[in-house]
Amino acid sequence: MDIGILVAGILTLAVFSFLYKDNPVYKAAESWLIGLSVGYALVIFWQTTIIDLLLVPLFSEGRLILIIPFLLGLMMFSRFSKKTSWLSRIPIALMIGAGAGVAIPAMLYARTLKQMSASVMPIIENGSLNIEAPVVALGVISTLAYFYFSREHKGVMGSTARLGTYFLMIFFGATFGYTVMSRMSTFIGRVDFLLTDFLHLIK
Amino acid sequence: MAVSAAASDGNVETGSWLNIDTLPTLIFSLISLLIVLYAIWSVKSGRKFTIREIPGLKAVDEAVGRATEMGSSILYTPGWGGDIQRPTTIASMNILSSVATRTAEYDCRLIYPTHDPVIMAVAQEVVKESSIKAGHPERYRADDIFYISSSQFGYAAAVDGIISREKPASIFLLGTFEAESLILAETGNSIGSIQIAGTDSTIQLAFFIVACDYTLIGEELFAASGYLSGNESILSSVKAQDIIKILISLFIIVAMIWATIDPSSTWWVF
Amino acid sequence: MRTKIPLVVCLAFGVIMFAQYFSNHTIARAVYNNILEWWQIIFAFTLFVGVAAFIKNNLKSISRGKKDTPYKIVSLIGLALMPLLAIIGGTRIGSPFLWSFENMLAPMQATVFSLLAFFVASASFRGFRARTVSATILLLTALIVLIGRIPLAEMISESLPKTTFWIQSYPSMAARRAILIGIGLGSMTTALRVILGIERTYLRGE
Amino acid sequence: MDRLRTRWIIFSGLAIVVIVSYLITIKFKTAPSPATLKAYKYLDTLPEKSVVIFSFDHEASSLPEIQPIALAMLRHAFKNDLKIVGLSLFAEGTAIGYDLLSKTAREYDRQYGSDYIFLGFKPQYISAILGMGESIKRVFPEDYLGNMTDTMPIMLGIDSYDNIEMVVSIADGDRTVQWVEYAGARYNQKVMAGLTAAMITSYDPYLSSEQLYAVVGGLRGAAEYENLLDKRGGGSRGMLAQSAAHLYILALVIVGNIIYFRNRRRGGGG
Repeated sequence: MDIGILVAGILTLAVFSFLYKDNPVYKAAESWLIGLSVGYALVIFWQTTIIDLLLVPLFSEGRLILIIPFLLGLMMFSRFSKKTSWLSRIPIALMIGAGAGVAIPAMLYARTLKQMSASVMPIIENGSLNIEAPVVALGVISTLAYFYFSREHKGVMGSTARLGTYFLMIFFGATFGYTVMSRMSTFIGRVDFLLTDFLHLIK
Repeated sequence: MAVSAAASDGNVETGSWLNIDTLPTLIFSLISLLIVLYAIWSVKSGRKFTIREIPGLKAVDEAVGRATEMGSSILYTPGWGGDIQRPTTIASMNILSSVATRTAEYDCRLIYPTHDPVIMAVAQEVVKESSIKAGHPERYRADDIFYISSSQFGYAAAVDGIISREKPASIFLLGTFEAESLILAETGNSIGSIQIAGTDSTIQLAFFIVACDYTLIGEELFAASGYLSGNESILSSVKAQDIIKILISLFIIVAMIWATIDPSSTWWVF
Repeated sequence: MRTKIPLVVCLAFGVIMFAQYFSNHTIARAVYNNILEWWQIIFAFTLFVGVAAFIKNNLKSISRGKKDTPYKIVSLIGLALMPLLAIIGGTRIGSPFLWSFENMLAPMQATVFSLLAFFVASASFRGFRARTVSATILLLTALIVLIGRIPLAEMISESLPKTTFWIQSYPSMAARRAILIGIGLGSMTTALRVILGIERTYLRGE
Repeated sequence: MDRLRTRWIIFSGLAIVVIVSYLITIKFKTAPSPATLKAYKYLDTLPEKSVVIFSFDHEASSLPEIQPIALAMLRHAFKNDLKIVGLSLFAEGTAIGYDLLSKTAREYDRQYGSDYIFLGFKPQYISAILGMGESIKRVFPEDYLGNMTDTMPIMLGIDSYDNIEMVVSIADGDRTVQWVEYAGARYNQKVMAGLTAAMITSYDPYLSSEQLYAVVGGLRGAAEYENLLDKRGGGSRGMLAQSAAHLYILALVIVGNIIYFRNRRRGGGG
């Protein structure tokens, strides 16, 4: 048997042993997983970011401006000392500020404007009733009413918001159903690996 | 660095300063920003905004009280998915601040495991401040707020271990969650903790609603952070969001009637 | 100074990144691309800080000689192994680094992930109760989707899969859309407060 | 103890149901969902030699579910003699993507460099997506195997989205959203997705607003696609197990509710 499949199979079974109960074999596999995953991320980031985006352009292409993010990055390490730790706020501030600045128009366009106009459909189309149009509009508006915080949910507002919760529950139910589907598929995929590649029970 | 512009208007060399395609977004952004600024300004000049009751929030006191009575602890997790710049993480920190004030008052142990060293540092500071505010700085335990691992399932497995060993009476799951949500909520459920969850991750919400006692849905998390902290700038933002929501609803209604009367029109498409 | 500099940095980069969205100009694009690169570089450093904290924590508990010391050692070996393999054999096709990824890391992650199937099962048994009207709607929708998306559904009735798609494409989509709008607005106002320096949570923690 | 025992029973039940049903071979007819059909028809009617980007935007953990979808779509593309540019915006998807691509290419006897190419991974996904709108070769000067991209025959006529008919994002998270929001909104690039089932409802609004062209979702979507292609694969093979698992969950919910209502009636009566 291919040694890779053997290793993968044993590790797979080790992880599944958790289902019986927490045990040393699982714990060892879990620690191994944590270690490997951190190490993997380290290598990938070193290669694709520090080498490709920082060291190569800075030293072989002479893009001196990259000294700025380099220094900012190093400032992150000031966290390990009480005296200098405030310095790490500067790179964090840059990331947060830039992230917030990008987010405002992007969020408003894709999540709000676009979704708002997509909710508009004619109620009567070519002489026949388009039932989906009021369903979608009602769904969007009543769910927005549920997320309306400035007033108590009483009266008209209350019943609209209640309708909104029903729409929400339909969404959560559908999502739950699909997620169950997804998780089962993942498990089936692992069963496939165990039965086909590892144990050769299926051709 | 040479970056050429994707100029749609023929000005290939430099591109135009204003990209005309983004004009609707610009106008909408400016309107929204003005509404938010107006709300913040009017709070500054003394207007009071109130927020409707949010069911999950009443349970916060109950959760802390129960843990204290049972001589047990509280576990608070911001989830694995977020970093410090996410709005949800910021909202979660604001809620942590008021939960920590109460745990300090009642002398209840608060355990806060995280996947991100920066979140850990900020959370330590938030809890410390809250203990001081509650008049019990000595009840702050820095060791209870710690970094575990950045690996998703490593984090989930470790928090699971803590839940089954410490058996916290109440568990707060507030922040950005991904697939680890169900692992945590199910384990919490199996030891019978009161669980209060809240996230903007829509997929995980479905699981929280099934497995937890109270769930803050999406935007409720933001509003809750304003409600609990009484922070007026948050309250005013919530108010501003409400105003925009009314505008959006009106827009949809008007455009829909328009579309029905005049099917050839498309002014609502951006 | 300790708060002022970060606030100014945050404001400046926030405004620049906001404004660039609306521009096609070469300079705007160049500024944007540069800042994205900086962001990426700084982010990589925060990961290194995380790894340093990880090593520190593990060494600390090893030195205390707690019960779980062997596991911590396993983690640290795993952490050291990947960079070591990368240094020795590179990371391209056929390297030991990639072999470890494909035969150890990937299958373990996939398996931990597939444990969720079991948690889903026990959550369905324990948590899925028709307590209220809302809970009943949730439950029924979930069941319709569960049945509607398996081949059996078509055998029972043609309309079952159709109902599933209808629910998914209209009422469910409408609610998700409203959540998106709400989160979009909430994130927008939070972002604005952050840029203006009203929201300073991130400045805590030294 | 009782709680633990119930858990074991539930767990072993699931394992047995799935394993046994996976060992049985039954062929199902799986009628395609509208979204799968749309994806299939699009790739089916593309003229030969059209260029399609396949982006592997997922982690290793969701491979079991993602792989059959990716394989079915790749087979379709290679069968119809489309040119494929592969890449990855998730580090973990890189090796997996290359593997799938080269394996499928071998099935159809397609040549690396002229019929397909794998560009590898870029971490800053937003800037990568935007950058490719201006020049793919500048974003990826080297391919995954270390060849200079501009020396590869396949890349001769390709330099930006102008030369790309479709981006197929194989994803388990929200990476496809970035394709939609940046490549789609800014460069009018058509985007479709192969998604895990869990993500399907999250993408419905984008599908309905036509920001996203089509979706092939979950193992079921893979089975539908395989059916359309008339080529059996992981999706069809898993359908019986998938159905059995769904019915098992259904049974659990029903039994759970019966127990709940019975207990409540007893408890409520006293």
